[in-house]
Amino acid sequence: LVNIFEHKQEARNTFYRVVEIDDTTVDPAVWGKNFPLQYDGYKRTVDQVRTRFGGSEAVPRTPTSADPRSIVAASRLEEDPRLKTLWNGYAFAFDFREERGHAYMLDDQTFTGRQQYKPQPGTCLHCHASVYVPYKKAGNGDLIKGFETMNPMPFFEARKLVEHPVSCIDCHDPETMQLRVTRPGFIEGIRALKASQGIPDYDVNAMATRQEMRAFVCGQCHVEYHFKGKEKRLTYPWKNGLKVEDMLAYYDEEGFKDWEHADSGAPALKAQHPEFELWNQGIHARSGVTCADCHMPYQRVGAMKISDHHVRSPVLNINNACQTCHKWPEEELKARIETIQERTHKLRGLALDAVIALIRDIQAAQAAGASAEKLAQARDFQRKAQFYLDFIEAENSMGFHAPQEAARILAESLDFSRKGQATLAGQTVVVASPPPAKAAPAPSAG
Amino acid sequence: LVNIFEHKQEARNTFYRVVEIDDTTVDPAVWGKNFPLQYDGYKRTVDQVRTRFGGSEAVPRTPTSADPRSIVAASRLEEDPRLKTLWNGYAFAFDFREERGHAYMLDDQTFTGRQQYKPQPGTCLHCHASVYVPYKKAGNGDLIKGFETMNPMPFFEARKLVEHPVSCIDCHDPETMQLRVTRPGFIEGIRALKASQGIPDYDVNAMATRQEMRAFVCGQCHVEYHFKGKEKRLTYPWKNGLKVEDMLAYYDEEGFKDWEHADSGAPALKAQHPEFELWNQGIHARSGVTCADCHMPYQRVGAMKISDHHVRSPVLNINNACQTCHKWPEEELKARIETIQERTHKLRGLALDAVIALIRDIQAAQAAGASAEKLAQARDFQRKAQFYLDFIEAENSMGFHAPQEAARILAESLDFSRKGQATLAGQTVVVASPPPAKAAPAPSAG
Amino acid sequence: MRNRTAGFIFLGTLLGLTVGIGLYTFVYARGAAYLTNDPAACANCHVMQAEYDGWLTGPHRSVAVCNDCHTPPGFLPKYTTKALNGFWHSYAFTTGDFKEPIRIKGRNERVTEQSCRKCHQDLVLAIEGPEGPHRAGQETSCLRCHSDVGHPTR
Ligand code: HEC
Ligand code: HEC
Ligand code: HEC
Ligand code: HEC
Ligand code: HEC
Ligand code: HEC
Ligand code: HEC
Ligand code: HEC
Ligand code: HEC
Ligand code: HEC
Ligand code: HEC
Ligand code: HEC
Ligand code: HEC
Ligand code: HEC
Ligand SMILES: [Ca+2]
Ligand SMILES: [Ca+2]
Repeated sequence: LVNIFEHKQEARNTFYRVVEIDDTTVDPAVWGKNFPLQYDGYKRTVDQVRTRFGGSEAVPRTPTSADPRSIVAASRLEEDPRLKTLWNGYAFAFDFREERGHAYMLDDQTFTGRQQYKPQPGTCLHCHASVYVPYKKAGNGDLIKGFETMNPMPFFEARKLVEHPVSCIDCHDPETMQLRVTRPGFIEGIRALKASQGIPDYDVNAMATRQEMRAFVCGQCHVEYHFKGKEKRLTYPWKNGLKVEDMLAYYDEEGFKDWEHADSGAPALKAQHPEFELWNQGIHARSGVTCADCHMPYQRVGAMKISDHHVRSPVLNINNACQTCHKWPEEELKARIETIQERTHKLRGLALDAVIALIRDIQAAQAAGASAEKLAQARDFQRKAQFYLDFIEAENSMGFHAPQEAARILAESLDFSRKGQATLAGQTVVVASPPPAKAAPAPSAG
Repeated sequence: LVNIFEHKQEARNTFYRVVEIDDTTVDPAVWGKNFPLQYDGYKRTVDQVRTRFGGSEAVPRTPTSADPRSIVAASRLEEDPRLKTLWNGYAFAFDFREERGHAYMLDDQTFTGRQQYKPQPGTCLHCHASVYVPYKKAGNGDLIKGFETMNPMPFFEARKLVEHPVSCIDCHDPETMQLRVTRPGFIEGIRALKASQGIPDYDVNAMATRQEMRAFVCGQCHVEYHFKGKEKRLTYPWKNGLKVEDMLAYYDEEGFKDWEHADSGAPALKAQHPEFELWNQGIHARSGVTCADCHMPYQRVGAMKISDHHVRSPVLNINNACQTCHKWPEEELKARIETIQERTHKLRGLALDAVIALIRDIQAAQAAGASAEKLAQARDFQRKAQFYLDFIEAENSMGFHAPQEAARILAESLDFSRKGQATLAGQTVVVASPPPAKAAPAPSAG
Repeated sequence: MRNRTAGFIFLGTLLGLTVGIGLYTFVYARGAAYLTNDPAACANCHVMQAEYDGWLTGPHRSVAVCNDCHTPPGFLPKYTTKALNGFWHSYAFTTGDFKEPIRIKGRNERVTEQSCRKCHQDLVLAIEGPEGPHRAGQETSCLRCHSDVGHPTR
């Protein structure tokens, strides 16, 4: 009886507002006074636990004055040194690590080796800090203006304007606690995407369903992007659609390259964390299953059920993340995930080998004085093969978010590498119209 | 009103036996007296309806004395002439058609152009006729003996011993109507497979579950096979497992080839209809969903639920085939199937182009007098690339039975073709240990 | 005029037939089962057997009968729903004119969604918010994740 009574109290208390929060309250600890259960989960994103292909392990290091972190995530470059060749000439070949929980986002960005490699712009902060209030301040109340002001600033100058990693205010309306999108990059990106689908003037916060919002708040950051023009405007390449070929077409139209490959001279592209885009091609997205369903599943706490704000790998939480919808044993679900991931991982290795083979062949062809035209063709194949490969390599679910699509993309990457090599060798690239079959000599059983 | 009354009656009548059937009753019309509903469905396998990638269309032709059929299914060779190059020198390059309903199996085998191309053995009948009773007769009551007797016979001689396409007795025990496996090829194949998994002396009819039987009865025929040795013993290459690489390993160990490729001289393999094997790698198989669930779904006839014996493409029957498990609208389910199939189809095209490019390059290298060693290497890559491609090309669901696995296999096929071409050109095939990254010249944004 | 009369006669006959068929079933097939709370009564119609079997294996077996989830609270709404469903299902059953597999839809789906909240309001208060959804049509669908609580099938 006492129990029941307590439960009812708890239920009421959930929405008992201890402190006032408004559209300028950045500090999650303040929000946490009103919503202690969610705040508890949120704080636990400091945990580091490794899964077969995800999570993260805590790697100790000796702090230096340039990088005071005593614990980092494992280096992906040491794990697979082929990546250094893949990205040669670009900051990523210098430092690139497994990503870890949200709690680390601001520090990991500030202290990554990539910062020392080359000065970065303020744009970076869009996805690594609670920028909503700082943007508004910098724009005198206008979010987009503030975004435009902070983008071209040098990183370390802009860095002074922010204090917290992603915080409650970045995903929630402080009045109603409803989900909302606060990131200009997403607001503009999804508007361009919808326009291409015949929906003009899409306003995400007014027009998205609650269900869509459960993916859009994550799509604010877990997406492919580039910095457009001198203004370094953060832009999501979605004008033609969300598939890998749509984005490549966008970059081709823009004549954009991330860098020139140090070995081959190819105008290369680097994809980054296209989770939102890949998920969109999968069966879960088609079935209305969102990021929050798996990465922030409902969790029972006493008499309440809340969203688990300990955002993490679902492999560490299969029970809540998967079993409500899939009544298979945990072991079986884990095996399903890993079967998908292992297939993807195998193809990733093959596609990586192939791009590197192409890079080496372009190098050799350069040295041997191949024609500029031939080299240009081969470099374009490298650009394509590399972007496709990186699209899955940089995506963090190792194919799980859309298994067949991931394999499809890697297969096409392999095909581009093949075509690049064949072009250099003057071999058959495509058989446009197949020659008539010869009369066959020795018949045999069929 | 009559209807309800009938409903109550029907429920009682289900197993009312009008005639006696025993282990020698081949004619399905006789079984049909006891089970008219199943027989009605069975007879409807004469229907020809096309789907995007399956079913079949009725193509009229002028009957000849060699081939009296007035209607056939569409030629796959005319649809995609690249296949003629792929199979050059083999019977399949001569005649290969879309498959159609069970009613046609005996005629289509008897009159296929492949029969004129080269005399075929009696083994063929294993999967195209009701051979259970004929085998027993030929073996004096011993099924396996009869199988061994009929295999090496010339086809047209053995043909005289059979009368019907697959019939009730091939899948059912006449006493209990329980499912049973009657095909020596499957009995021996699954025994070899189980042995490799540490289960000795597997007896399928005694040890399989009912659920497994709902796939095994189809796996009697919808599988990859070869004729082993002079005895032309039908053998399923499952000794190492059911994955494409396991089967290739088997053929390599056996030193088996289907034929020598007419253009390139490669020791080529031709995969045929590995539906059972591919399905085994998919999520449906993992979830215990069998062939019969989708191709013979339960169907309400009055008050009864029976298995729809009109075996056909589930795309023509989404309602019963899919919606029992998936609560999505029919159009959505159709779109899901086609999304999977279109991805597969695209990769199939790329992989086909690639193998043909390799074949052309081997031809050219032969003409240019390349070394025997180089040619042997390239031909082995062709053998691999071609078997992998054909594994999906010959499988009849266009990837649906295991979407990611199908894409994985096609990706590996592309990789083999690439390696074959690169080998011929003396290019980089694999980068065993990646060279240390050079110090990079021009840093750029990251 | 004649046409109209014929039309009325036709409609009248149709209505008569419809009601007649409905009533026939109600009596013969013990459609009155609809008026009780006994789950076994629903299964009296064999097309409800699968749901009944599922319910027997489900977590609600001991706490909720069919009507707890498939009829709205309150005497009048409850019996209006029952009358509507009872009549049309009897009609559908007799004529055989319904699509299988049977799917919950429209009004009945909303009724069921409401029934979850009826019993579990306390538990889901946090995810729903104390005042419910903030915009019309923005409520959480329980069935999206829990569609099989009534009738686990797989
Ligand atoms: C159906 C479940 C599901 C959905 C929906 C889903 N994910 Fe995932 N996600 C997973 C699984 C499973 C993994 C693999 C985790 C691992 O390997 O440990 C993963 C991995 C990730 C990772 C890497 C996690 C790590 O531990 O390193 C990120 C980041 C991620 N997902 C973000 C997203 C985003 C953003 C969305 C929506 C756009 C999304 N996910 C949708 C299940 C899901
Ligand atoms: C403001 C940007 C931002 C938003 C919004 C955001 N993320 Fe992240 N997320 C990041 C960054 C940055 C990291 C990497 C942090 C690091 O490695 O230091 C990350 C890491 C992760 C990881 C990896 C954890 C691990 O253990 O490897 C997961 C999973 C994840 N996010 C899921 C989500 C989901 C689900 C949502 C929406 C509910 C979301 N994120 C919203 C920026 C964001
Ligand atoms: C569009 C959003 C977005 C922008 C802009 C962005 N990041 Fe990130 N960043 C993420 C997400 C999401 C992750 C976690 C997923 C991952 O690591 O792939 C992440 C992870 C990281 C990590 C940890 C993993 C690693 O790569 O070592 C570092 C460091 C990092 N970002 C640095 C930067 C820098 C520097 C910039 C600016 C040049 C930047 N980020 C711009 C979204 C963004
Ligand atoms: C990366 C995005 C993100 C951040 C950051 C975030 N939340 Fe949430 N939160 C969500 C999502 C997604 C939901 C589910 C909302 C829904 O379905 O309507 C949610 C739901 C909630 C709810 C409603 C009840 C529930 O648990 O479902 C509360 C209260 C809440 N969050 C509080 C907080 C607090 C406090 C913080 C900061 C400590 C915070 N959130 C940070 C994404 C976020
Ligand atoms: C809210 C419901 C929901 C959640 C949560 C969910 N799934 Fe699913 N899952 C689905 C649906 C719906 C499908 C599509 C098949 C269908 O229609 O039944 C699906 C399909 C799948 C498939 C086959 C498709 C593919 O991509 O290979 C796998 C594997 C899978 N889920 C695993 C998982 C795992 C692992 C998790 C947890 C990390 C998870 N699911 C979480 C609903 C869900
Ligand atoms: C989950 C459902 C499902 C299962 C289980 C399944 N199939 Fe299929 N099958 C399909 C679909 C869908 C297609 C594509 C039909 C089309 O393209 O018209 C297909 C295609 C086929 C085709 C070609 C049909 C045609 O119309 O040309 C054959 C033959 C086939 N399957 C046999 C099998 C066998 C044998 C098994 C078991 C080993 C099996 N299937 C298991 C759904 C299934
Ligand atoms: C005795 C051998 C045999 C058995 C057993 C068998 N099949 Fe077939 N099946 C065939 C042959 C041969 C064909 C092609 C007939 C033709 O094209 O003339 C075929 C064709 C099909 C087709 C293609 C129909 C179309 O319209 O294209 C489907 C689907 C199919 N079978 C499914 C099954 C399923 C499901 C089972 C088990 C319940 C099964 N088969 C059992 C030999 C068999
Ligand atoms: C292991 C079982 C099996 C054996 C042995 C077998 N078939 Fe088939 N056959 C099938 C199945 C299953 C199909 C339907 C699927 C397909 O066409 O891919 C089929 C389809 C066919 C078709 C129609 C489609 C086409 O290829 O044009 C012909 C003709 C045919 N077989 C001829 C033969 C001949 C000739 C032999 C002997 C050399 C033979 N079959 C041996 C199982 C078998
Ligand atoms: C290619 C295989 C195959 C052939 C040929 C076949 N059946 Fe079946 N039959 C099945 C399968 C599979 C089931 C489902 C059995 C189960 O689940 O136990 C079935 C079930 C049945 C049942 C049990 C009731 C039902 O419908 O589920 C009857 C009766 C039956 N078949 C009669 C026949 C008759 C009569 C014929 C010949 C006209 C025939 N079958 C030919 C595969 C076949
Ligand atoms: C007897 C149950 C059953 C039947 C019948 C069935 N499915 Fe499924 N299907 C499943 C299960 C179980 C999964 C795996 C996901 C899960 O665990 O919920 C699945 C997964 C899927 C997926 C995602 C996995 C993938 O391979 O991409 C698709 C798409 C799908 N089914 C389509 C279909 C279609 C189309 C049909 C009819 C031709 C069908 N299913 C028939 C039970 C079934
Ligand atoms: C705990 C709640 C609950 C109980 C008790 C319950 N049901 Fe349901 N029922 C549901 C839900 C939820 C659905 C919708 C399933 C879905 O969307 O997949 C449903 C759907 C149905 C359907 C439509 C079939 C379908 O899958 O959409 C029928 C028929 C049905 N129920 C009959 C019954 C009968 C008869 C009983 C009593 C034996 C019963 N229900 C008890 C919750 C319940
Ligand atoms: C007279 C036979 C019969 C009886 C008794 C019966 N049902 Fe049904 N029920 C049906 C038929 C037929 C349908 C399919 C109607 C359709 O789809 O148009 C159905 C459909 C349903 C649906 C899905 C309806 C929809 O359209 O959303 C539910 C829920 C349901 N029944 C619940 C029940 C419950 C609860 C009981 C007992 C109180 C019950 N049924 C008793 C015959 C019956
Ligand atoms: C008549 C009241 C009642 C209705 C209506 C009802 N429930 Fe329940 N439900 C309960 C009770 C009581 C329990 C606890 C049963 C137990 O623990 O055995 C329960 C248990 C549950 C559980 C946990 C079951 C498990 O697997 O352990 C879930 C999930 C649930 N309900 C969801 C729903 C949903 C969704 C609906 C609407 C479709 C619904 N309930 C309708 C009373 C109800
Ligand atoms: C996005 C998926 C999702 C949605 C939507 C959802 N739930 Fe749940 N629900 C869950 C998960 C996951 C759990 C398990 C939590 C746990 O055990 O920690 C759960 C648990 C429950 C339980 C408690 C089960 C127990 O163990 O006691 C009930 C009752 C319940 N949900 C009812 C509802 C109702 C009512 C709704 C609609 C208002 C709803 N759910 C909407 C995912 C969902
Ligand atoms: Ca990680
Ligand atoms: Ca066909």
